[in-house]
Amino acid sequence: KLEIELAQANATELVNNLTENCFEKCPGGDDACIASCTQKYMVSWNIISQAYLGLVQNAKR
Amino acid sequence: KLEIELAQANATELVNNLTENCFEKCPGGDDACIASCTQKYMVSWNIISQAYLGLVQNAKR
Amino acid sequence: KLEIELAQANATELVNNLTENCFEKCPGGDDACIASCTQKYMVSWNIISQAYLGLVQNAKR
Amino acid sequence: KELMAWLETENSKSKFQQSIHKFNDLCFKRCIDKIEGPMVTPNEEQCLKGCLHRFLDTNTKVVNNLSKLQQ
Amino acid sequence: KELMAWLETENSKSKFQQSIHKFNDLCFKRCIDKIEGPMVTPNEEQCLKGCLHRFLDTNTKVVNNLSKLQQ
Amino acid sequence: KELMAWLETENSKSKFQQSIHKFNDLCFKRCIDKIEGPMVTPNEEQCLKGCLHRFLDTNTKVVNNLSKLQQ
Repeated sequence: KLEIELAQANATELVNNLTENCFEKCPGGDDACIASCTQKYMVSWNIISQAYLGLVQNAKR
Repeated sequence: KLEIELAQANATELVNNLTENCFEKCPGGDDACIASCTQKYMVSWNIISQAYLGLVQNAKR
Repeated sequence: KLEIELAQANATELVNNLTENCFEKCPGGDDACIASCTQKYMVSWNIISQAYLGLVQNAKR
Repeated sequence: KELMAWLETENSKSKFQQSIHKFNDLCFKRCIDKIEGPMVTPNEEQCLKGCLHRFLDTNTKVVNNLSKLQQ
Repeated sequence: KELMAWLETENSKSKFQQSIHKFNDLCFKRCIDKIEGPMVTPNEEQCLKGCLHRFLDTNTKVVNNLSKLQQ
Repeated sequence: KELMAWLETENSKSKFQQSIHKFNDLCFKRCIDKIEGPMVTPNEEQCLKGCLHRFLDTNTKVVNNLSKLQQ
């Protein structure tokens, strides 16, 4: 149950951050922009996530 | 007692947001500006609150 | 143990705020700038802290 | 049991108010440029409502896009 | 009993420090423009104190205005 | 005992994800200027990685400076 709560908190934070950033980057509010913004945000998430994981593992060695 | 705590948390958040916004909007810090800012913020609160309530109720139908 | 936790929370918040502010103020990221920024932030902390303490004590009289 | 129901109501009231705090803070910053008097002008009111709608609309679209990406 | 008193002291110390964190973050951002050396200049010091005073003053006025509006 | 180990793993996973949320929010704001399509350009990718490195580097330097100041 805790696992679900943690995953939920994580998803809520992701949706909040995505909404705020795409609200800023797509002032027109059109579908295409928000779709691109969502995808770019998730790609950026993967880039940052991989890079950070690499750095943390490097530091442990 | 919980009810009081919730109301208190709510009031604290309102005062914090009001202070930060009126600090920004009234760089001179004069009484008249801060009084107008407080009133505008509360009117804005009512507008947003009514509009959001309307949308939530619409979505439930 | 609670004392340690409180001190830790305090130190974490200080390091977070310092990092964010010096990240902004030192876009080049060079050592000298970050060292100066850290020192200025701590001096500023003391100025604000003393001034606030003075005001709180004045208000109590 | 009644306590639980009351707690749930309070909790959802509290969440509702938290959302209003957030929306009002965001939209007040964007729509109220200068404090020239205590009245909210019709333009400002329209801007506030538009800001809320666009924010909620962005939120819905983002959630839909995310669930498409997950498939 | 002593524990409760200690907890209360710790709690108010912690709240005081939380406030300092917030004020310093706000006023450092506004008053320290460039990092040209490790010293806080007299102008910057005056700006920091002014920023704190104006913030606390705004806070007091806002609370007073709110209680007038509620009547 | 196993529960405690699981809780610790979950907790550190959660902290790791919290950090990613924070770094991504910060660096997306700085590096992604316009949304012209769904692709992250090579320039943007480089900017994102640079932003993360500089932030973590600033964090390390700040901690070192603080411990020097404390002596």
